[in-house]
Amino acid sequence: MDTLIGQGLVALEMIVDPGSFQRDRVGAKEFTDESYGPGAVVGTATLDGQTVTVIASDAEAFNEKFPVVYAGIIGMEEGYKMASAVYATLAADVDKPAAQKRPLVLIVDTPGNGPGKVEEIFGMNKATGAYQLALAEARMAGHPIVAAVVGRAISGAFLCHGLQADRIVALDAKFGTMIHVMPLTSVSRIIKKNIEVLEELSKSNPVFAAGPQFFYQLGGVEALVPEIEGLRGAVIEQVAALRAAKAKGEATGPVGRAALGAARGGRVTRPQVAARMTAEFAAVADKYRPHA
Amino acid sequence: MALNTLEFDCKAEAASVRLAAPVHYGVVGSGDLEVILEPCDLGGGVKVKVTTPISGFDAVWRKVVETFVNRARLADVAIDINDNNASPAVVSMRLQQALAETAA
Amino acid sequence: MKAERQWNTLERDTAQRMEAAARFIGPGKQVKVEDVVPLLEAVVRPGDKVNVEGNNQKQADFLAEALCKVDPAKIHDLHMVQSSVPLAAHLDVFEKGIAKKLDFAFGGPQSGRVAKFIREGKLELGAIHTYLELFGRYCLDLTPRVSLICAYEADREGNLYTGFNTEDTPVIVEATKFRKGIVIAQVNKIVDKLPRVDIPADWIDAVVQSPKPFFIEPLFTRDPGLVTERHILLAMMCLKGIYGEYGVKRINHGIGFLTSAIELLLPTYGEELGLKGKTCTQMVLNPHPTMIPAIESGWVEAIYCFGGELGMEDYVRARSDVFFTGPDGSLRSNRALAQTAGHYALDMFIGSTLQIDQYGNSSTATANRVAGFGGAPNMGCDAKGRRHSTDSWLKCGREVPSMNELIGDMPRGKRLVVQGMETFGEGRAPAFVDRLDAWKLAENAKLDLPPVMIYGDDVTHLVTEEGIAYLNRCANLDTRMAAIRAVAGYTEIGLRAKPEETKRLRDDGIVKTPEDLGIDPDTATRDRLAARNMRDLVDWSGGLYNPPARFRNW
Amino acid sequence: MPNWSKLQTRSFLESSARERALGLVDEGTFTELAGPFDRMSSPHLVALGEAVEFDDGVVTGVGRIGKRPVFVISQEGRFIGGAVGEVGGAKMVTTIDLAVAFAEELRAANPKIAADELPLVAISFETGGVRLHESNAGLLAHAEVMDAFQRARGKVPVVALIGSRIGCFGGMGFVAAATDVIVMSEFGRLGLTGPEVIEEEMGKDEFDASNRALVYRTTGGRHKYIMGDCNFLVDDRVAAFRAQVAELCRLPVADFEQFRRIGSAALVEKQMRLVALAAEMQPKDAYDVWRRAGNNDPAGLGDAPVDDFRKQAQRLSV
Repeated sequence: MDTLIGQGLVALEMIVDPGSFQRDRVGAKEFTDESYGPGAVVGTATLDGQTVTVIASDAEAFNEKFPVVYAGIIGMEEGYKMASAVYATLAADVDKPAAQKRPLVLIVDTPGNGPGKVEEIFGMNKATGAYQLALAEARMAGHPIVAAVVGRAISGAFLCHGLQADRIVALDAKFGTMIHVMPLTSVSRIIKKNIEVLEELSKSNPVFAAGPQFFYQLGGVEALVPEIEGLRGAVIEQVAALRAAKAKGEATGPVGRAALGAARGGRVTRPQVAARMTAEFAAVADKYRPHA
Repeated sequence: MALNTLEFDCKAEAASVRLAAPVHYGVVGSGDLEVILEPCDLGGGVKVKVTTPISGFDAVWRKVVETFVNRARLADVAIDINDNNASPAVVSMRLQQALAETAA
Repeated sequence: MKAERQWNTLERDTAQRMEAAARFIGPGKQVKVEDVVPLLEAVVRPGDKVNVEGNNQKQADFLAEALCKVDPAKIHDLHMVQSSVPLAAHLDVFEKGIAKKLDFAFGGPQSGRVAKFIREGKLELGAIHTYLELFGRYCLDLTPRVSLICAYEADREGNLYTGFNTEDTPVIVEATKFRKGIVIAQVNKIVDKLPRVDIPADWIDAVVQSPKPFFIEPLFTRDPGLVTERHILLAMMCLKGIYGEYGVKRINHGIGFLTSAIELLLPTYGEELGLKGKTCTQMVLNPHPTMIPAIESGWVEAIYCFGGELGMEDYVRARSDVFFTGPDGSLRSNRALAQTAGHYALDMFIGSTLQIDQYGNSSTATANRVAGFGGAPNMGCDAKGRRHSTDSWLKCGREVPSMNELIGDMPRGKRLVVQGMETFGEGRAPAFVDRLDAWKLAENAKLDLPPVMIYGDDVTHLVTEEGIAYLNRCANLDTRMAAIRAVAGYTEIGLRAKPEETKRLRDDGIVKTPEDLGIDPDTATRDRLAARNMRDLVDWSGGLYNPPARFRNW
Repeated sequence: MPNWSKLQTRSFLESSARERALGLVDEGTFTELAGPFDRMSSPHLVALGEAVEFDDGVVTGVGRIGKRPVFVISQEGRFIGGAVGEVGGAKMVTTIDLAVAFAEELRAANPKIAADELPLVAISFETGGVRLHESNAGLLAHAEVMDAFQRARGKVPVVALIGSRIGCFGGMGFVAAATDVIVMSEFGRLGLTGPEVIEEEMGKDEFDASNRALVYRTTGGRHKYIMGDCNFLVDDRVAAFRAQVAELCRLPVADFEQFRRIGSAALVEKQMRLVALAAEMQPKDAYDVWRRAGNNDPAGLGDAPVDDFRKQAQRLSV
């Protein structure tokens, strides 16, 4: 097997305990309408014995109602369906202590969001926004969330399905794994810079080049998985590590990755900006207190 | 491909106007620029720094800024410009507007 | 006994052609869409002079495309005589070998292809004209044998309504029909009754209802949102240093953001200067949307239009004291008359240019585009045949020191011809150059003359952000060149200005900087504009102005 | 410093990011954080030889409206279309973090502190989303802002202001959707995909990007108001946006939940009903939806002065 692109469901089965995946059921919620957001696959499985919610994209599905949604694209229905699955997960464990909240596993292989007229008229931006907020809420409630990038993690689609996870692992680039906003050729065209120059520059500066290795340097993914067979292990390992990290109150998710970006030398300006602003505000904070 | 930085010093003929406080003006839109004017002890002179993606206009930059400094009779000022291909007419105008901000 | 000469060969030839075409022409002169190409093949003959109506606004686009579809084996070597060539079809006829020669006035979007075709020998250029010049030649040596025109509506007899966009139609039809030519019209709609008759049916030979309404370009709409502070500074200088200084009443505004800025400043800065009633009272102008605030504020008594402007129909109809409207209430815009007024009855023309040389000659031509002239040169010149006087015309003439060298002590006025632009244009291209690109174009496109829009001796005032050069006050070419340098800013020409020389010119009132004019550039802000966006224009018009979709940002 | 009173009368559309920030809060109260004198511009643009801005195109700071500390983020569309990179993104995130930390600190010091003495965040959006010159860093910054919003939930209200030239698109379209309240002018636009990309995807016959009237009635302030995607439609003046924020400043943070479109299971249920309507209607044009909402003359309503529009417009409910 040389790639998992377009095979999100295969990847899903590889990662969770064999035969454990129950599609369309999360906690008490059942997703009964098969035609609703067919590209969004949600359900419950076990991972190394513990119950997990799984969210993935089905590249084979085509949304009859919204023709710009196919090949794993996250459209309006898909975004809200994924968000619902997260809320159903929250509801399922609402009474459990943080340490016992079930993990969410996001299998990431999505080429984008629905770029259509109806989507704009009805506000596609809300659907993906809703999913991100739901994931952030679940993460903060204690659910460990691990995203496994197995294929395409493109721009806005990665933002909603991936980047709100506690931890992200990505399959090595040799399997065709794609993480980017835009391929470098398109970047080159739009910002009017020579492609060779950009390729050369990307060796020393990971901020605009396409590929999981560059996101790794920026702290955008926690770990690269060298072989397909290692995916399951990597996800199990991250879940375990997360339980410990969360218990200790360590930063995970986007905040954790920002720190990682600085530590790996990929995003070093970010902490400087934050430190400067924090110091500047501290100097004037009294002016903004009551009765000042 | 790196950004060009152009630095030079100049001195107004009847340098006498000093700034009370630093000022920032402008937006680096296409064909536009931003400028910071800051008081700075330079023995009555003016220090200029221009950061721009465009090269080959050094003489014009110098002429435009010198004309401004002379007209305004500026002394002891550091001028720091971020440019994005502003025409000399726009440069003159923004410098003048920045100075007017200090008076406002 | 001398041989009997036939004195009506044209008439007989026309009759023959029409006989061949008869089977395509039904009652009311109507032709079916699918019969238009065979109709053209029946009435057009190789070598004919053919006019396809179109200018920078409305276009007989359906007929232009039909002409491209005739069989070049049957119809070839046509000599196109037409105002403009903005549509691809206008040049396709040359590509296909249907047409050979072109006489025109305005290139528009196809001007690059015109230059290319000339170079490649696909197109033989007669001349580039002004509108009025070409209309004149329609009545002498370039009379069309067949004209393909456009109108809004026809009735069941073939009468035409050209209405709001009358434009070139009357002059084309008159020149063609009264020399026994053939006139074919495309109309948007065939109706029982026209709002008014603009062209009588017996001047028309065939009418076709085109599948789509004719194309029309809102060329004179400027979004106030795009007026910059630099435009405003220049506009303030113009209003104070020229409009006010000379009290100019009868004006044409060339299209551009400078003139839009002037229009939008009339109700604000113009009012502050006390110029209302003293300037801009009569204008030859398309219905510029940016004129709405000034019209609403009571500045303008009359406007005669070259053509219409999309979206201004209802507004113009509701302001019949200002615009020339028919008994039906809609505008009639006869370009030939507007150009005549523009040539003879104006006191001032103001416009912008891409390039101006050290002598003051200006051109919008670039090295590889035959852009043409349109109407600007007829307005941007002193009409030598003018014999009536106005105060501003006399004042401008009085200030010309060299007038007596030609006509002794005889008093004579001069039209104000104002060129206003920033010293650097788009992409930092200098507006002042040693040699106009027009020279390169003349070479590249094998033209007899570099296409000069306005000659230096006609320009009376030059306005840049550096100041106004009152070129009419210069005694000789040396002084003119010095005055031009003085306002050329940081261009290479401007850098040659000598400070002491510039000071002398300022002392003599030949050059005035914003400071000399009492204008603080820092006050040239967008707050001064009477309307700052398209929405404001709609509001000023009380909802009568209906901007085209591409200008609506709400 | 621009004259504050004069700023109030200015068009919001035409105001720069800094003018919007200054004009939004009370006169003389704005302190800029990481302002131009700090010269924190993007190192990535320098590497590419692109023009830089001292503030990286985002103005951040803190001011007051009445007693309430208002943390402001204001994006500058004239600088690379307001696109977000590493520095600008960090400025956004840190501003929200500072507001949340300040709220916690004030509450800890005085548990009975009045609602209108606690911080609020106002974001003036003008952006197409990720800055391609540093796209990876820009994308990651988007995720951080989203995360910061969730951390601010129930602690500090976040208000979006959209009425600038570029509108608010791309990843920042998600971000704006996730705020508590959205205030727009008729000139504002909010969405995900820009018009050119839709045209590319669907063809010019379906969506002509040069038709601005179409573009605006698909993503513009009036349309978003009818759809319920923006809560308040205000006049295009700095003072009008300020007045709306000042009004909101009187509310305790809990009251902001009522304005939200997304952010809970119940809200997602509601949005799903809206999507069902989209599927059922398959509208060719936004005006079809206006009609469905009970507006019989959408074209007339779209063209009416904004005051009349506010009075007459029927908003869609599902």
